[in-house]
Amino acid sequence: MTLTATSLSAHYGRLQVCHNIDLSVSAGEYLIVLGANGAGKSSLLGALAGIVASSGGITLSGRRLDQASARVRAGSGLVLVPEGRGNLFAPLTVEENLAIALRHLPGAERREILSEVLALFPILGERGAQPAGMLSGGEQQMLALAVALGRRPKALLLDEPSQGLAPVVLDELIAAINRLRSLGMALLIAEQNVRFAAALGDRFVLLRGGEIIHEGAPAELADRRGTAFRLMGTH
Amino acid sequence: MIHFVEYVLRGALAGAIYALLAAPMSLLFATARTIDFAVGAYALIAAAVAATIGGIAGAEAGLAAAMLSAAIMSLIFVGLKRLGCEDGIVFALASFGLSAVIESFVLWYWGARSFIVSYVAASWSLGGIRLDQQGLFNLLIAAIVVVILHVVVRHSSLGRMMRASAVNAVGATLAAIPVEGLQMGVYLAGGLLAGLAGLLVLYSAGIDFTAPLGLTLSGFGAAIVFGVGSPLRCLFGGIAMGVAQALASGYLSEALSAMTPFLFILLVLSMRPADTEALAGGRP
Amino acid sequence: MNLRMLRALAICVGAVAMIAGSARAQDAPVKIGAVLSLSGPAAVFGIPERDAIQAIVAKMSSTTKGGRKFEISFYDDKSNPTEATRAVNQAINDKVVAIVGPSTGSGILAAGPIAQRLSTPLIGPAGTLAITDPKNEFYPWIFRAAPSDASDVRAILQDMAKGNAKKVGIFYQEDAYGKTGVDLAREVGPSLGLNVVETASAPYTATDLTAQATKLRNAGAQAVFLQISIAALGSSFVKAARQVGLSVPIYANAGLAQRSFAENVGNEVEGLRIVSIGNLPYDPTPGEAELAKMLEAAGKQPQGWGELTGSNALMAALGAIDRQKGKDITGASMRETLESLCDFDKFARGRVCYSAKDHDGWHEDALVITEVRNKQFRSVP
Amino acid sequence: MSFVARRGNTLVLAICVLIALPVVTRNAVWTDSAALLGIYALLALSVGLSYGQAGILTLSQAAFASLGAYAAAICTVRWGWPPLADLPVALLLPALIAFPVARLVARLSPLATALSTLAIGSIIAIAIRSADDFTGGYMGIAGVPSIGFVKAPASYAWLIWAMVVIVVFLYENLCHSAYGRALNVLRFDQARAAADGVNPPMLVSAAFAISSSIAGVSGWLYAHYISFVSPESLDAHLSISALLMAVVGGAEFILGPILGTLLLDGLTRLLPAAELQGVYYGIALIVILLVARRGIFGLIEGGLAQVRQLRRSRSGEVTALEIEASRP
Repeated sequence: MTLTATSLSAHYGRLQVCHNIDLSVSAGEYLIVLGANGAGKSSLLGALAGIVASSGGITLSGRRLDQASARVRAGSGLVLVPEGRGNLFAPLTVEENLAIALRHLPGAERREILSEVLALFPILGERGAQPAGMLSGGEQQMLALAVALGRRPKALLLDEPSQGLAPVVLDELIAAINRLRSLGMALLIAEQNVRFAAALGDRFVLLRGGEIIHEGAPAELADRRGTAFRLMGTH
Repeated sequence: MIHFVEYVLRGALAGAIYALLAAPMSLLFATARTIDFAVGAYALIAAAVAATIGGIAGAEAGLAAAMLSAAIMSLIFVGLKRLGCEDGIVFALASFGLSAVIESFVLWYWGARSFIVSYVAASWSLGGIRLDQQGLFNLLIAAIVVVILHVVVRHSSLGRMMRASAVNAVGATLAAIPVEGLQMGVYLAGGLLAGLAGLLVLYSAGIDFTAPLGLTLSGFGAAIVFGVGSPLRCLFGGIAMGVAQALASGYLSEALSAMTPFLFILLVLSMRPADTEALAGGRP
Repeated sequence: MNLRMLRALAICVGAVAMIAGSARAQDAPVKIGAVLSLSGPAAVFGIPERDAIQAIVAKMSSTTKGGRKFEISFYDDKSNPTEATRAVNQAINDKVVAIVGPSTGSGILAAGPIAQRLSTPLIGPAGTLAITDPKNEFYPWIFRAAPSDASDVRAILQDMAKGNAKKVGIFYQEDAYGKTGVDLAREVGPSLGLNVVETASAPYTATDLTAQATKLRNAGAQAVFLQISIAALGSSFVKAARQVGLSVPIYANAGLAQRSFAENVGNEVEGLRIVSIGNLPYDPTPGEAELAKMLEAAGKQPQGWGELTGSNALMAALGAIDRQKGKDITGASMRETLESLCDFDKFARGRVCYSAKDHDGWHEDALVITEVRNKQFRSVP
Repeated sequence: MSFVARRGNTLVLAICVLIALPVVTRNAVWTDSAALLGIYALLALSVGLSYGQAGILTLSQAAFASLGAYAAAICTVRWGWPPLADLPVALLLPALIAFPVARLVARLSPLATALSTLAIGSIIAIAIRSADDFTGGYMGIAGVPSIGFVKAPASYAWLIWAMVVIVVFLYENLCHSAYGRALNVLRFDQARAAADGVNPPMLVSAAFAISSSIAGVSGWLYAHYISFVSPESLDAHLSISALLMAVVGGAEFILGPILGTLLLDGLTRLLPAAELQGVYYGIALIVILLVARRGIFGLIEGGLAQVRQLRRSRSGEVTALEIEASRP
């Protein structure tokens, strides 16, 4: 297993928002965390990435990370793309955003990853000198992914990548994320868009009130009267 | 005409100090979206220590004292951040507090005396206008500092990280940028630059315990007037304010000349389009 | 209920104190307040004033020459008129019979009505003309403890008139002190054959005065008069004058007669003339030397004339106390005594007599013209 | 009932004043402090309205106050107007200057706004001290008469605090009016406010003008109470203090600035004065900011919210909004 969480809880001050979550994602696997607004998805991802206080165990490729700071986790390959493309720096250009993501690498490797990333998201090559904030929502999401890939993640955490995107752009994004399968990393996607989740995931877990209440396969999501929908309660 | 040119030149030289005080403000704003209102106090403590010890050792000790003061501010900054403060205005107000502490400490330790160093600089004649080497030296230092800062902020990896930390601290942490360390470093660098400005003021004029607020506000004006984001604009802002002031003291009545820097600021700000930069604090 | 009990207690204590007080009126120390600028820009004067008062009180062991015990308490007016009123209020509430201070003219003008309402005289070590303007409703309650700005300006311009200069340029700092001086010089100058051709000013924190010096040079000034109390500004102007080639004699009003100016500015101030209230640090009269010794005994280095004006105010108050031997002293009795006080013990030079018509007391004979030589102010005979 | 609920701040303040002032006015020094504190509280309230509600980070309030003070002094001393006749001038003059200035700065960032209000404040101060014959120049104007029937310091303390209560009452009404609600929307979402048909620059400018009038009143009271005004009386340092008072108490809360005034001024009273005063004051300020970043009222509100939340989280119902609110 690449990424495992055991009995993980997330806290804001004295307030606990995720309770004793166990999950694991293996290399190359796409796991969707489904849940309504406020179910605790972002908190769970934040706890894994180290930007939300947590208790419980986290390991990445066998290495324990639960005591490590957010920076160390990012450096070890546990990379989060926060909600609203929160890993981008809007006033900085596309090139500068990528340069920050790749800055720790030696020159040759940097060029290699850059060409790899640009091959995956060709649009970014055309937008190089534009400030990231000026890109369209879809392009920004591509850039956010590209920036995250620059760290050569072993496990990638995507928080609501579909947020604010038009359906047509969504299809492009699904295609782009599916292209990442060749990189063989563990992918954890928090979503409330069921269509998006059904199209991407190998497996899903359902979160409500900060607890996992259901696990299943994407096929289950095709049935609008199925357990998953009933449990989510909103759609 | 020759008089006009002379006023412009003298004003430009005087503006160098403002630029040097504005540079740390701009740098801090580029990194942490806040302003350090204690820069005038760093300048004062540097000058006080330098004047007391004297010589090169004094200058070094002065810079160290300024950096030590700035280090205290950086600790206050980190303390506020750790306690969950994100409002740039609160950091700025806390720096007012530190400025009061330093000013008062200087008054207590050294008394109400002025800090003056006797130092005779050679002067050069430029088309009949005599200019002190000290003044030209001030301008040179300001220009060098500002150009270095500009290159660092705009074109280096460090500068990219600094700007990234300012606009999106969470994103910067996720990108493994040492945000807090970087911001503390910028506070320290600000202390160094303000200390340098204090030494130049000491050698070219003299300074006393009442100076901090005035120096801070001059630097603040120079930093903001042409847009706070870039150190290069500080140099232009400082020089423009110096020139406006010199011309006003040369040609206008005392009342009008005292108003000039402020009228100039209002004029420039009123001509500026609405701010597009995401600025400190925002509305509370 | 608690409050009522407290009040009853307070009344009892007060009554006992009053009885004890009247029985031993002669033994209880007379209280004097000192409201001085211990912070803010006027601390340049306020701190030496306090130092001198402390040194004298220590030397006299809180007993007047006439053997009366006294007690002095200090309040900070923060160089601000509002704070001056609060401090004066507090001092009078603490039962002082006279107040030394406030340090600044505007502080005295703001506190004047309180002094009048609560019948406690202010002895102000400030030169501001308006404080002893008979038109003030509170005029009877204000006494000056230093020569007025008019005396200072007249003295230094008279010295200037001895030279060859006819066209005078003035540089002043942008505050009450600076502006008063320039107005007085414009008024007094012509009668001495001096014509003010140009004036220039700067705020306290100006870091470069070359533009101002250039302006005076361009106007063809043959002598320059400085009305400044911030030594750093003086140093800055002198350097600027040298730089722009304004090489004319420079005269300065008393504000600049500070040790840190003489000792730290280089050769360019050699020969600069400053009017000063006494010459405590360098050429003291025997009285001034005595004060200087007291200051040194208290671990303070004499800075200039602030110590003298502070001592003037204190000594006037002590003089008035000694004139009321065996009597109960109140604010009103202090005022009455001060109004006829003449030739009391003091350290400064000059003859001092207050009267109902003259609340200024100190005049031009308290002043001395000095010249900067070898980093010292030497008195000009 | 709703009247009471919507005037809560006014009631609380009025009750506090009615309880405190009779005790305070027994002592001459406390009476004097109470009067001055009321004047400063008005100044801090004006900052609360302009910064806390309209978002204008202002460094010019003392200058507006000195306009009010000089209006009082010139009308009564120079022109011999009867007392109270000068009040409208003290109210209108600052507003007439503040309104166009706000039109100019409302679209700028908070820092640029701070700088431009600082500039305006300085220009007003220089204009006042330069108009020798009219304003008395640096010497100022002494002998400003009392406001007719109000003479003793205790009556002033009552008058001044009555004024504070009135201002708080009007401020509270403003907050509950359509105008106040629009201002509130504007604070969080400019675009939405514009979409609602609000004219943001107009709205903000009006708020700034009102706040400058409040400052003008405080200056008017100052001149009549102290009987003397000079350029040093209400200087730029006071503008900064007023901002600090508002922020320390909680600028966005109606009573915040008043609490901040009592706290900061109380501190300067209690701390030993002299050269080291600034050291104590500065440290106290930093500590207060560290403990209460949104002011004392913000601290209290945050504490209450946390208690409520904790109670609910135990019973298991936590809304997304609350999680959002509790994020650092």
